[in-house]
Amino acid sequence: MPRWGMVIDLNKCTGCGACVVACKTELNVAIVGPEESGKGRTMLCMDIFTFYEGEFPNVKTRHMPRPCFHCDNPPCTKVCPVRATYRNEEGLVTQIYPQCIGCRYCQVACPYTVKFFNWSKPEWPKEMRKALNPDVSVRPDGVVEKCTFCVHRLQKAREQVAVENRELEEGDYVPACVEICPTGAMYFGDLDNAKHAVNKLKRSHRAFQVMEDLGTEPKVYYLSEMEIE
Amino acid sequence: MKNKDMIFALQVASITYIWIFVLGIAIWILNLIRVSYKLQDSFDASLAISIVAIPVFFVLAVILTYVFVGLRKGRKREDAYSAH
Amino acid sequence: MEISRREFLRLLGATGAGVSLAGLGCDSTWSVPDEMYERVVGAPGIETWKTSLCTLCPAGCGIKVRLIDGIPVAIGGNPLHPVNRGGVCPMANVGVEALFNPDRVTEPLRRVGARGEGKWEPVSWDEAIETVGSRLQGLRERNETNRLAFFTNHDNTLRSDLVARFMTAFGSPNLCVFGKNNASTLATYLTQGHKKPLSYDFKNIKLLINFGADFLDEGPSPVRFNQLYSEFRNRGEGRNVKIVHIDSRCSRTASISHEWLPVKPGTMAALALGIANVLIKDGQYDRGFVAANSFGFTDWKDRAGKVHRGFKALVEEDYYPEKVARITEIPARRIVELARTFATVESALVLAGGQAGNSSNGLYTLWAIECLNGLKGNYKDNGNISICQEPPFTELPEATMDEVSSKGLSRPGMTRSVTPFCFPENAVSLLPQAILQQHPYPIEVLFLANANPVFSATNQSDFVAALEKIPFTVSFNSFVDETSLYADFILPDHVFLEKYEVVHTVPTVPFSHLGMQQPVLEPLYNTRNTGDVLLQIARNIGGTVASSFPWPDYKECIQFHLQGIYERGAGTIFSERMDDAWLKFLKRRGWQVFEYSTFEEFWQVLLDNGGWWDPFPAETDFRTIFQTPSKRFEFFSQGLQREIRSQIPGTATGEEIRSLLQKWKIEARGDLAFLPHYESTRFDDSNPEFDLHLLPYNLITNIAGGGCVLPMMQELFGMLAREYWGSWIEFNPDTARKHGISEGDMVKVTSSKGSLEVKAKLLPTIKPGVVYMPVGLGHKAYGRFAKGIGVNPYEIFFEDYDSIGGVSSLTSTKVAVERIRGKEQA
Amino acid sequence: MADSHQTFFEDEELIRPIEQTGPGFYATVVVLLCVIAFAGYTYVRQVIYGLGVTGLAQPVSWGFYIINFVFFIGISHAGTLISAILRLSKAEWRRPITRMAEVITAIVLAIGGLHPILDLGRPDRMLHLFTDGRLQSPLLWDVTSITAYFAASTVYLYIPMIPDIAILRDRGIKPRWLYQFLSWGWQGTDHQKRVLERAINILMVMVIPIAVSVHTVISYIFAMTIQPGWHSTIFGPYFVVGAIFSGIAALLIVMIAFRKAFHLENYLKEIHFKYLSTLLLIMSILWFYFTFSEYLTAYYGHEPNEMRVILYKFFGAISPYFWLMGVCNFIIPLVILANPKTRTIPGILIASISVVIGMWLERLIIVVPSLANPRLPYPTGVYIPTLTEWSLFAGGIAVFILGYLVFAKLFPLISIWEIQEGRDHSIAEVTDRLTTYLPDQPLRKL
Repeated sequence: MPRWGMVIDLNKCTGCGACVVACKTELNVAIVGPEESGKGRTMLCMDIFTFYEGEFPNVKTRHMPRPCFHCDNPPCTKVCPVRATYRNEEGLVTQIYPQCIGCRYCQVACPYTVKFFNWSKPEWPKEMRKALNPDVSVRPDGVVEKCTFCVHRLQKAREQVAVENRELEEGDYVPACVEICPTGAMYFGDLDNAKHAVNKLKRSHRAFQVMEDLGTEPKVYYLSEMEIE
Repeated sequence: MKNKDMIFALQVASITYIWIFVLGIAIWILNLIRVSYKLQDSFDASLAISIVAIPVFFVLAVILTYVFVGLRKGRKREDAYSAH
Repeated sequence: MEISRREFLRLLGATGAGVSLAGLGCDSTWSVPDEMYERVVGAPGIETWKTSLCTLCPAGCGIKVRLIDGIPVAIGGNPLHPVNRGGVCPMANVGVEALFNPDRVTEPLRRVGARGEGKWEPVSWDEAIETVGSRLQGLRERNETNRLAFFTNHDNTLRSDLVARFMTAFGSPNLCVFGKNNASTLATYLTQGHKKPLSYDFKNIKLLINFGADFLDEGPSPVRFNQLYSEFRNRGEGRNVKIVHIDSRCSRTASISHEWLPVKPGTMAALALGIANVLIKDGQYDRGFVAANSFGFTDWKDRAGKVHRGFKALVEEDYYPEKVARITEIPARRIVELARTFATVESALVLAGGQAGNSSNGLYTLWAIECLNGLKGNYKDNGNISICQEPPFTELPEATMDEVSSKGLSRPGMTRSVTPFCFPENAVSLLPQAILQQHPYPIEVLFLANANPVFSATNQSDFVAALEKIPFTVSFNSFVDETSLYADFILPDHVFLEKYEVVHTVPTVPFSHLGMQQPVLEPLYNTRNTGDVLLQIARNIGGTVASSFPWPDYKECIQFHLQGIYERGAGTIFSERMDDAWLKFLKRRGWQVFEYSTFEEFWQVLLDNGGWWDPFPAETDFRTIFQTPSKRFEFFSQGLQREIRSQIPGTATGEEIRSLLQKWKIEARGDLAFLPHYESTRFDDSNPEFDLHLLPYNLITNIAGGGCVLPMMQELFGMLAREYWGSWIEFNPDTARKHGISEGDMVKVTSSKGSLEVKAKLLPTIKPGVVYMPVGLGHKAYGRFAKGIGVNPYEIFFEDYDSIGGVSSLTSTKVAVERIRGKEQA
Repeated sequence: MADSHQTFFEDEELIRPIEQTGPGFYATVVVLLCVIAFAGYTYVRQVIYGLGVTGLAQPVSWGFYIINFVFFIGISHAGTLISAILRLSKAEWRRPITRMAEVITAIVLAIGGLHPILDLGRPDRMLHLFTDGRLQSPLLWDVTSITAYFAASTVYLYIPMIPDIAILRDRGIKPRWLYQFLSWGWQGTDHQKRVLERAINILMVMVIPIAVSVHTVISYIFAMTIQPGWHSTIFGPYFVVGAIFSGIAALLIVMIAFRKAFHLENYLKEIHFKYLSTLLLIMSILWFYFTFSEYLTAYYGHEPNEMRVILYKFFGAISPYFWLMGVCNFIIPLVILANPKTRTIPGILIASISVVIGMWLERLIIVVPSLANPRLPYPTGVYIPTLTEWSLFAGGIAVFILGYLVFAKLFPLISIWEIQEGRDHSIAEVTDRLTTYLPDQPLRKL
């Protein structure tokens, strides 16, 4: 069984935000509009953190894209009362929107705050609905959602390789954020497969996970920034 | 007496209801255990919880039944309306 | 474990087709918009990909559009395109939103309400073009073709060339291109003698010093620079490029640089010269280059035998590090350190932009910075800086002109007559003045394409007045922007996914290239490509104007241009990446990588692959690079000298030059005026209570203003700042404390031009005493997603201009801030 | 009806409210129904438009509904637990107050138990809890334990009420069939008394662990996550103490209110208030002790994420509520109740109301700050409830008052037979029992 995971090289990331946008379009995440955004209900499956270290003038600004970490030991799935979120056998922490009752327990249980709630029914102007991604359903209001590692692409890739009668290879299945990243800072693949780049990268001396001490075992690794020699 | 029959029927119904309720809960919990086993989703935890929960409900139902039946049985002969 | 697809989808919640919806009996009214539902329930869509080009900003990145049943749903980068190499910016990624934006102009419109009111009635294309044509015809009949003006934004498309040709053929000198001749172009002109964009080869550099150019969020190609910056940091052990960024705000570009020097606004010239000082004192500059290929480094004698001061003497005397430190507020030690690194690294490049060029001393600043490249000799044969090479398009015959046109064209342009600046063609901002004064003649017809000065000029109210004065204005925009609100006709252009276009010669790119834009779907509405409309208008006018444009439509015009490339067989169509050595080998032997039997085949492959490029630029030498009077790199600008002399009739006396400098508000006198120097910056000093510098900055979510029609970009406008659908103002925490402002407060920002209410953000990445506002929001038009969102800082910008270049200074604004209310009540 | 027992005259006051209804009652009911109707309207609106109508947002995605859920369930500990403990410890002064306490439990539990439903984004999918529930989730523990507690406490309320229902039945009060049905033919025979006594004894032993478990499990909703400020081992007992604390306060308020309204001065005497208020004071100190150790451990550990939450509570946007909570829950009860001069009925009322408010604030302080301060650098959340939440809160309180009033109109609020039993048997019994506590007489003589 593959264990899908991501490696994000912070030395390559420029914080351009293409991943954030690609994610929102790929997953048909609602554009909530100014009023709702003002209430803090902006929906982002992929997000970018900006850290400021130090005081002026010796400030270091760091950017850090944040998908769902798809923990191997996810605190969110444990608490779901209806099995609307669970870790599947390939390690993806998935959301089943038609199953979710909207209690938001998983949302509050996630130490990384990656989940968010559809506070209202997502609306698009009539003309723009045509441009939604038909591979992913639009969520109804009242359910929790989050980054899915674009699992619908895995399904498509599976069908594709079945047609071509071959094994799933690296690059067949890549989430939208990784695909769009203009600087190639994001890698995706099977963490356990030695043929995949992520397998090697996650063992780099620069690799770290966010809040490893929580024991959630995130499957998203970061490569820390390098100093210039 | 018609009134009396109706009341008796209500009382029988309530005891039945209590048992249906308790059995319903038990079946529900067992079903959840079954599902958790099927999906390999922390079967042990579910089992542990059910071990506590199900007896509690049964004890309650038993007590209620005991009281209801006991009170009816413990009546003086005849008329329920006369003062004790 | 075998699981059916249906089960899989059910469990995963990714409802890939109608399966899960049907399977779960999920209520369609609750979950899915109707259109979506139909598509989801219906047969699986056919997925196709089409190559095209994004022209939401002038960079023109190659894109691949994903279409489902012919409807574009997503945009990704074209990996074959050598400029953006498969990357796209956030804006391009949601470009389909521009296509489906519900507030597009769907048909030609005629104004019915008052100007600026935004009331329109639909008209037919024929009628609209007829009306416009007859207006132009009227000008020609009266022999006043010069009374047509064309406002457009600078971009690198063939349409720009077409517009220029149209204006020439029609006979008007009033083609006003916003943002074309900016301060950088002029700095190139002063040092290198031409106004073409420069290309840079970053292959071998070890150090990059960036003076204020926010390349990652704006500029020639943000995607390319994001990739380049990332690559600079990841070339591998010992080969990484050290990046030093100089700006008063730690922009995103600065944040991924290795060092950030927070310079006082408007003092970058001093810093550059301070670095030069250390270089010269240490003798660490490229002596060979400076001696052989530069002019004015050392003191020199003119023909009259007068000794002029050289760059070396100036810098040595006036810009020692301690003094520069006082001016720039950067410690002398760091200046020396930076200069020493710059001196010792074998290949180091200096770039400039942004704030450096947008101040009242912008030209001198950029000039001083360019001199660092001169000192380092970055123009060597295998060198870094060169002129961008255009693709070998078919040479167009000169536009034919009859008497009317020639006469109109020979009249002076509007700007030249009013501007108080040395380089008048840049002073587009002063157009309103000329139009209002009707000096030297009134403008009767105005064409607008893309340019939106009513939003983005510091003197926007003047533009409104001017637009109200012009009797007939035609806008070619796809949306009703602030400027188009004042138009009489709107002849809507297609959105970029619906039309043919060519983008070529993106500045800074070291190889010649062109990207092909093709329609990925039939136009959604009754819109027309502006190129086609211009051709139609030209045809309607007839005569020489019509004969200058022999093409039936714009597509054929493009094909005509490309014919030359096909015939010459130069370069190659974008293709899967090939081994560089192999390409070189082929080229040396004069072989083409690909051969096409017909032009149609060439055209088809060009469309499919997205463009053409010549990976190996022609060798250039100093003769072609330096077109200055001395044919060398000029530290002392004879070009400027000549330019100034040309503005004075007869032989210029020192007195006359002095008064001219006086008029341009230049402090320097004598030789100093012709040398790069630190000209102290002018600020709005009208009110001592205005104690903070207000500076603008751009975001990648709104490159060149293109984000305002994309709701996703409006929502994520400040995604790094976590400000959505709104503007903010950035303070250093110290500055904020002094003004009693805390994070999230609403503050009133007041300048001499007006005031804005905006949310405060406290960041340690801002120099104290300076406040920054992002630009791009605060529209008063442009559809539902833009109108009334955020504030537009340009509204309160102090109006001032670069003394020589005439470019708007965006660093001269001073403001007072006042806390209105706290976060809670916000 | 004609042959009313002699005791009826003795405790006539307790039956009077059932037999006579004044206009004040109807007025109150109308007002309450209006409040409830409005709450119903806002809830329907919420169902239609989604939870967007509330002030909840990212990251504070739990607000009033969860706060009120915990709060109401906390209040519910008034009854059954207190009455069971008092019964078990054979505290004779319990007799007039046990039922009042138990009624609070039953009604408030029903209200509190429904609050998570208000909080659901998709109440239409509630059934998923039954078809696809996961017992692993603390929410399901709650569903189970609250159901158990509700069942147990209604049974525990009802069974000791049977003799009183029989009295009402015998007085022919309408609806007669109801009392006939509910009295199960009670005639006070020895067998019946034995059955009843045995059942009560089992129940009161059983109900205590259930009650404790309920609030422990509610605390587990928070404590089972690894969020700073929630992930704490003492959360179980802390919640239980808080629950009993707020429960006693609520009981005191109800007692004072009905003492006044139903003129029960003869039954609810100074001594009851004295004892209960002493208990309240003890609980207040105990609550403080728990709060203190909770915050001290977190503060002393100085774990950054914990610290951010603590600093937010101490000095951040929510700090006024935090300190108000301290004043309401500790300072005011301590000052009023520790001083015999102020420990009067109005004083006790003030202290109780302050405790109820304070405990509600405590729930707020527990729920919101941890959510408002995510570990990663998201913007700090702000939570400002909207009219929807307020009206549903008001609705919840209105349902409670209405429920209590209706109950008081149907059944005696003070257990008549227990009072009688006390009069008839207990005095002797207590004397006997007391003597067993004391050292044997002969020894003393020696």
